Amino acid sequence: MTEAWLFYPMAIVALGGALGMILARNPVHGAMSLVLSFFGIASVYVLLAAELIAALQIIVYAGAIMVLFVFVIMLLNLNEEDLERPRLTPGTIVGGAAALAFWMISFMIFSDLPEQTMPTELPEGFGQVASLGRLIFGSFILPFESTSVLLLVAMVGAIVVAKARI
Amino acid sequence: MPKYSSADILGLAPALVLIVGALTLLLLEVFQESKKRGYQAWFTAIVATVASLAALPMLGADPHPILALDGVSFAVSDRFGGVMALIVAAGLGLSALTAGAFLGARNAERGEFYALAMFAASGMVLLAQATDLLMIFVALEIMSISTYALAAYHRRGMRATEAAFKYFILGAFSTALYIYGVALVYGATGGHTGLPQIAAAAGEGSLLLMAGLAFVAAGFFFKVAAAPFHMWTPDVYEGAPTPVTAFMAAGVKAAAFAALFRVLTVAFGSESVAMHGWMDVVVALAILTMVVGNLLAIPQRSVKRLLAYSSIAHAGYLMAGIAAAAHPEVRAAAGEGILYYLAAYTFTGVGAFAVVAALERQGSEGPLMWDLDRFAGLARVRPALAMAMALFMLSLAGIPPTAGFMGKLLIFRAAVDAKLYSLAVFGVLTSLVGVYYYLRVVVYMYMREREPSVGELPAPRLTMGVALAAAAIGTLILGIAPGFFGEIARASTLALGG
Amino acid sequence: MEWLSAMNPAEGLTNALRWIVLFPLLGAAINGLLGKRLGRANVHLVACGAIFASFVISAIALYTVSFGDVSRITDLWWRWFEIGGVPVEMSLSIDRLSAVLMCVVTGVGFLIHIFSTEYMSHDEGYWRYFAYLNLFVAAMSLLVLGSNLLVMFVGWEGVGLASYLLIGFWYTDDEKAYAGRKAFVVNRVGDFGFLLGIFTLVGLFGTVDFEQLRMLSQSVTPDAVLGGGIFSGWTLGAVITMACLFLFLGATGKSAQLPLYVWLPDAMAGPTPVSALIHAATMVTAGVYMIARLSFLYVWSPAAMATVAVVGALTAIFAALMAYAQNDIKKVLAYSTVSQLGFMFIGVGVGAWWAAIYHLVTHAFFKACLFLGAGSVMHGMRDETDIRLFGGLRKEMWHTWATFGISTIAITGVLPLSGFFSKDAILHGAHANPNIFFGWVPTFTYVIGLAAALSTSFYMWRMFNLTFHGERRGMLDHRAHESGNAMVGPLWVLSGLAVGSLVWGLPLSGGARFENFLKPIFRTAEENLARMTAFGARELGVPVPPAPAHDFAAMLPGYLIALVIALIGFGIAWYLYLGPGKAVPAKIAQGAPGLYRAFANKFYVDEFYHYVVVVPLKATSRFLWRVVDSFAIDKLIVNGSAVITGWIAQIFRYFQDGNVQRYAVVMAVSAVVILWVFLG
Amino acid sequence: MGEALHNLLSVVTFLPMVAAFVVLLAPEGRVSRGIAFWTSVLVFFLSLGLLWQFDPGSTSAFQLEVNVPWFESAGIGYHIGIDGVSLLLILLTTFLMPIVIASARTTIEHRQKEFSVAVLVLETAMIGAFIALDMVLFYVFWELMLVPMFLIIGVWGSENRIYAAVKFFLYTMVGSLLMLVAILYMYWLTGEQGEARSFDYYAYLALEIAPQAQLWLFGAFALAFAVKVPMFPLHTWLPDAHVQAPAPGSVVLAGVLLKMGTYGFYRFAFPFFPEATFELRWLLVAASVVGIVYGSLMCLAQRDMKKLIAYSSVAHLGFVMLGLLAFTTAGVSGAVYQMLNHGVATGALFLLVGMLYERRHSREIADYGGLAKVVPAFAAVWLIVTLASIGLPGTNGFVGEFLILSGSFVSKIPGGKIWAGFAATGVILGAVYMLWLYQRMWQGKVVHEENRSLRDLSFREWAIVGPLVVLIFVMGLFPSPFLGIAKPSVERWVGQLEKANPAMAGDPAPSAASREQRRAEAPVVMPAPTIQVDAKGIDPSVLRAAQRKMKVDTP
Amino acid sequence: MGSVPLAHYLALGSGLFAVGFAALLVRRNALVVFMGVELMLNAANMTFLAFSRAHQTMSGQAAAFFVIAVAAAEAAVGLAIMIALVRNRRTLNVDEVDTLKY
Repeated sequence: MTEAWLFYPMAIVALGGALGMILARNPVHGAMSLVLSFFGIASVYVLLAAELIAALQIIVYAGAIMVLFVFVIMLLNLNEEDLERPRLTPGTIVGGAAALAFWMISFMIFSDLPEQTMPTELPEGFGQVASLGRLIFGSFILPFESTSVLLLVAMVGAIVVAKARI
Repeated sequence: MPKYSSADILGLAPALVLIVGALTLLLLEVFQESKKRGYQAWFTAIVATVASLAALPMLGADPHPILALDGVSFAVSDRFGGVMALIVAAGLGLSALTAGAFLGARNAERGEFYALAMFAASGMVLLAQATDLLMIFVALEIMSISTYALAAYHRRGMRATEAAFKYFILGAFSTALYIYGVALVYGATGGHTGLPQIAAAAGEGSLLLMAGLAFVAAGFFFKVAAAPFHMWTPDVYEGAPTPVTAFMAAGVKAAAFAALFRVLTVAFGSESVAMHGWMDVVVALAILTMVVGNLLAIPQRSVKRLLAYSSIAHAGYLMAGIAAAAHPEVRAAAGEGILYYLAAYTFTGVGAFAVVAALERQGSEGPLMWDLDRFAGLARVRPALAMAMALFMLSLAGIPPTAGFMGKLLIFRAAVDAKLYSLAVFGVLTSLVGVYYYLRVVVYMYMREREPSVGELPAPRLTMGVALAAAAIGTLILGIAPGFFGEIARASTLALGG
Repeated sequence: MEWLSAMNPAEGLTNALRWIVLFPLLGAAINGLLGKRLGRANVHLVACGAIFASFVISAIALYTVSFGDVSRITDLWWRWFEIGGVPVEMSLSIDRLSAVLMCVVTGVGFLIHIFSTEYMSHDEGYWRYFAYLNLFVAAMSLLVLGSNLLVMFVGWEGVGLASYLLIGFWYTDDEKAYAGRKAFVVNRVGDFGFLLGIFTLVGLFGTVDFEQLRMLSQSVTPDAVLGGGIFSGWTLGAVITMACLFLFLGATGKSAQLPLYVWLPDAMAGPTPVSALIHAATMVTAGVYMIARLSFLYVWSPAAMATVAVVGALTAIFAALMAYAQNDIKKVLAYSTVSQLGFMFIGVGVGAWWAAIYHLVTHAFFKACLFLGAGSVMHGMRDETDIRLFGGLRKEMWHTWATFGISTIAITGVLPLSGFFSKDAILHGAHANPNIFFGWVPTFTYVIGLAAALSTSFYMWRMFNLTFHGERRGMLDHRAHESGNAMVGPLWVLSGLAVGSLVWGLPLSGGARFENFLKPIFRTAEENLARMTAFGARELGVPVPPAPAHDFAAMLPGYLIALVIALIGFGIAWYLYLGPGKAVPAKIAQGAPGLYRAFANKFYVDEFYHYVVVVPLKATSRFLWRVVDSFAIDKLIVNGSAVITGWIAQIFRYFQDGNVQRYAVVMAVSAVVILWVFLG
Repeated sequence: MGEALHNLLSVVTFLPMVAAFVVLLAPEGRVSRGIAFWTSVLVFFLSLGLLWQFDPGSTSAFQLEVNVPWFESAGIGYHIGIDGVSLLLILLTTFLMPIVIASARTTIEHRQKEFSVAVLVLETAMIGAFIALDMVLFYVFWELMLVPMFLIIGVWGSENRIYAAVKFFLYTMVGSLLMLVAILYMYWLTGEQGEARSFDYYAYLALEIAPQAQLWLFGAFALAFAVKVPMFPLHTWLPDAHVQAPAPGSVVLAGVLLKMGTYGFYRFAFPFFPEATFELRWLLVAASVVGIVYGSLMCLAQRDMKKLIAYSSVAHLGFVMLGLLAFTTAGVSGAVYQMLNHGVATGALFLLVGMLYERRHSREIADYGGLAKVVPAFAAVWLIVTLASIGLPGTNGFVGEFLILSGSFVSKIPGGKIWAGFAATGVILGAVYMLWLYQRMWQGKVVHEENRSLRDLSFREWAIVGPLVVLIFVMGLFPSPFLGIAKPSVERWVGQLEKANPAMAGDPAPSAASREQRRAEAPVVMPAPTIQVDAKGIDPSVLRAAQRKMKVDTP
Repeated sequence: MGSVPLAHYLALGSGLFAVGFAALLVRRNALVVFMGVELMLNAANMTFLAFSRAHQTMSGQAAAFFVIAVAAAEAAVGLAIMIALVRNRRTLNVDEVDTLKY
């Protein structure tokens, strides 16, 4: 009942923030509006009964990743003149058109779906930490462990790349 | 609680060996003072050998899902995976030895480099074994992220960074495409990402499924550098440190093709989805890739860039194999051809890049580092090096009795069996174009005189010699005694797990 | 009594025939390889010895086949190869016809060798010369003895090679080298026809062996339609005509008939004895011999016979006319040779084969003598050949004058020398023997023949007079000297033969001796001819014409006419060049310069060939090379495709501008497109 | 040793390759040269051993067969064997090789060791191509040939060598790659029609292919071989390759490599696709005849003697193709013979050119002239070779040309007589250009001073060309032994094609033997006194028997 | 105005994807481009979760979990590369990073 009331505003927030990211000339503003959109997305996650993912979304994305972005921007302290002027080039036009075309096509696909609304009642503990944890440490053990390797690789890689002289 | 059998460990053995090796190297680094380096290359080579030994049991065994709990498994240990592990290990070992010489000459030896390489290799092995789109995603990322870092390694030149940057941006983009596609597939199959489950749920292939397949395929096409997703390849290959380029050309591409083959045949292999779905697209891309790769290689003077384009061309031939695999009855032959071609290209391509690395001019930057003139009159100065390079060139051109010829033979055979004559004809015609620019390298080495202006050649190094010898021997053996590996490849694709 | 049969010379000869070929061949090999070291005397010994040896064998063979109990001896040397199923054997066989020719070849050849020993005494290439000469004799005997068409062809081309080598003997002079080449090439044109003729016979009869061809020819029915093989649908007669005409093309090449005679006058570039042996006595008569050999086939094709006769007649008169205005002593003789060969072809063309062969023999004697005489004159006159510079040589070189005179009388056909009988035998046959399908041929050839005879008599006497009589007109400071015995000897022998050989031609009752001598050879031909005539008579619905008589009475009017003709020619020549009319030739030359130049320039035939054949050929080839080959095929098509590929590559290369975002756009767009395609 | 005797064929094939490796490791100079030369000699004698093992009378199509799996899962086998024709060509190869290596000693200025290696590898490749009875095996050798030849032209050639080498390589590649596709398609067919898919020659021979497909496949094969021959429009690589290649290279190229094309037609293209062959025969015949005339005309326009000889090769191989296409015993055996002749005569010509080039360093005809006075022996040898190449009777050239021309004249080619007639003009033109060349180079006066000091053939050079000159005469006078080796194979070959289409192939009977009367009543024949032969049909064999009996007959 | 149909969630996802797409293709600043990629990953997550909710299977959430992890890893390396790039080129404008070409 309240789902719709919550969904559409949040969807608008998410999309709006995303558009803001594109339109803002200053990357810092872009980052900020992206954070905003992330918050919107997270709340939609909640609507989708994915509380844990929503929390991770806030923590990891809005928290860690975007902070990292902003930190980098600050580090590189870009000054006014090398902010880009929005301009129309064939590349941008085609790119925008492609994005738009994709969205249209996606509509076509989704409208083709059997018109189903979300099931109202969900299994016990759907989206709860416990069940998700059981899932991940259970049958998803292999990808999960691989992810640990992935993060290690990311760490080493970041160090190697960012380290001063080699 | 789930019980794991030894078979699971056996199945993961190659990846584990590589990961453990990487970790060991990282730890060793801490205790090494930077005097006596250079052991890492050998260490990596040994690890690679051990990994390939660890992969051997898989060759004999029947497909066995790894860590299958309540029916869901994310990877399988089968012959296919084993063969791919062998190929990846070979690529890793050869490029590591090459790197040993290359970095040693620039005293940029760091353990991290090799550790990353081994991590990447483990990712590749997992990628070849993965039977779940999510697992593929993770493995793909392990591989990609470490290769991003490797490409950016040795940043003294700005080209390396630029290469890494381009590779990263486009790579991330393709990853996003891929994962979005996975999401769509997940929806279309009612919540499945495992390849067999997808095959079971696919049916006639709903719009949603095909859309997902489109994005998944697009992600793969980027990784295998199939035109028009190829454009990053020349720049990245040229900019990255040459051993890394070799590793990318051999390992990354091989693993990506293996995964692509598994996904397309296992998950989307049904008549309706394959022959009336993705086959035509793959055929078109294959032809385009062959043409673009070979055509654009003609005007190159930088041998490194030339080899980059040639690797695109070879991706085209492999794509032809993939296209042939759309026919269920040709699938085995196609897989055989692909595996053989990958093995051949691993030896030949890495060897060729190794020679480039051996001749690379130090200090100054710019395409002149690898200009054809550096090869002029090589046959006089370094006969062995020239002969090896000539061998690799002939193999890349697909002239018997080299590995390249057998690979092409098997690929084209598959294409003809699948009645994709256009592929076969385009294949031979474009490889004719290829002959031209490969021969040009030979011409420079054997028929031109050396100008002093091109500068001194780096001193020969042991690791490089070993790498070149191994690559040359591999190329010849695969060309002269194809039977052994051919049998394995065939068997492995006959019983494709997942 | 078997010891007698063991002594049967035929048995011995079956393995001896090959030595007729081998002796000269060995001589050639020895002289050619070691001649330089051997020294002059040994070279002469080897060369002349080899020829003499084969002369002896030929003489024995002649004796055997003429008086022994065998008429034909075959020596199967070795099996050469196979044309499909048809065996080709290197086998020699001798019968009266070839025996006579062999004796002429080796005999005259021997004399000319002797002559050459002195004539070539001061040429450092003498060893080469004798090697070539021996090679020629070997090839010529192969030609004559060959018992099938291919062996004959080997000799046929072999003599061509020898004459090429000998004409170009002084190869440092480009003129002479060119003359040799011209001879070879023109002969090749003839050989081309010869080859096609052989192929036709192979396709028709499946054999190249003369004896088998002879037997097969006896059962020919000209209008039978062939059912199988490559000629199915043709009538037998047509195929035979085709074969005969092809072979005759070969004959025109080798025997310098129209239109391929052009090489012979230039062939005089060679040493004079060579001209005597090859280009007068032996080689050039090969064509006549070949047609006589295949007479049994030719008679089945009246068209071919007519062609042979007419071409012969035209050549005879044409060459004679060209001989009028020649001032080179050898050129005059050359044209006279061409003209005499024409007579022989008239003979074989009208079916007077024995007469043709007889004329061949006598001509060999007196023409060789004439050439050698000319050589002797040149020898005495510092190798000068222009008769306008000669004159009154009789006093300085008496022997030469005498022998030359005798031969001139012989060739001009004045009673009672051999030339008279041989030539008249031909003319008689020309107007007596009917050609059932081409009735006009006998008359035509006869009239032309008479005209040619008149011309012959004229130009021969002109030359003789200008050379030996009157006053010396040039080289006054030079005193000619008579040649030595080695040269004079052969002259006398030959002139003796020219006189003596008349005995075979005397028209006794029952035909001349030579005619009867050759009867067995031409019996099949006669029979076939009779069959053909009968057949033709039935076709045309006319009565079968009676066989012509050969007795003295029948021939008397012809004799008288010929004699008168010869004397008229002599008279004109005397009047114009010795008698009161000395000034007339000059007048004619001024009066009708065009005519005179036409004569002097041999009616511009060489120029004609040059502009119609040689120049276009070279132009075409240059065009084909420059335009078609180098440009159209190679530049445009072959390299063009490569170049275009390169251009395309260059263009597409610039799509690869290192802008990562453009790459992304391309990827994105193609991803969307793929999506679109997948959705169908 | 017994093992080696059993696999003599393989030994002959791979011994040069082994020697090549040894030479590679041996020091530059005498040693490596010696190894190379003596190995090639040894190989020649071993191949004579083949001659001894080979049984011309045997009924099997191929002999000394070996068939062991090579790449079993793909149906590729190491299947080798020889018939008479390939045996002759192998002998030609092994005979020429020592000569080539010996001549390389002076004609090749630098890197002789590498040159010997290349030549030895090339020898293995060529012999291999002649013995291969498995399509992939054949293709491997076929392509392997290109590499050493490419190096020979490109490394040791003259000024414009790189262009020529690359052109040679690519040109040859065009055809052979399409042939590969055709091979693969037929491989698929073997799977469809037979029980197992294989690349084996017999399996391919047994295929039944739809006419339409045959045209395509035949086109692919024919292209590959026609380029190699080279046939008329596809010949432009040859002049460049020959002109630029060093003399020994030209010898190999002309002597053996060009035969690969005709051999390919003989062994693969025609037997595999009879229908297509007969359908497209007119085209090939026209191409070969045009090639004969066109090549000869080209020769008339050349100023460079190597180019001239190269174009003359185009003409000669036109003859060979015409003979093959006649599909008559005479024509085909003539073609086979002409292959050998061309190898000997043109090989000798190129050797002589190389010797001249050593002395004068010029290929321009205009730079010579009047040499016969200076170097008579050289001139004599040249003349002999010239005569052989224009097919003078007594030399080998005549037998080949005669058999080819007569074979095609009596063949069942539509309009065969006309074609043969046109081809026979090549006999005239050949004399024209070769003798013209002779006159321009050897006759006349010495125009260039530097030519006065040329030295005549040395002993080594005699030893090099001597065998060829001897062979010219031996093969010209005693062809039967050589033809006898090939005869059974050729007859079987022709027989197969005749079975495929009796109207187009095979030896026709002499026309006179089969004749039908037009009119009812018998023809009027005068009673012939000699043997009466019935007018209906004459069997030449009967007459031949009769002829034997009456060697000496009475009048 | 009842419960929201699945299609709308998906449309939101594809919309975010399209925006990220556009950012990647249109913006010149490398960081913003990278943000676009992050956005696309979120779109994928959105789709995963929507479907997982629709089919009531948790595996979609697990997938989302992995995606987030991967995103973090990419961010780490990617930003490091950006830093390296700026160190070398003093710019983040993708148009100016084109020394490797043709």
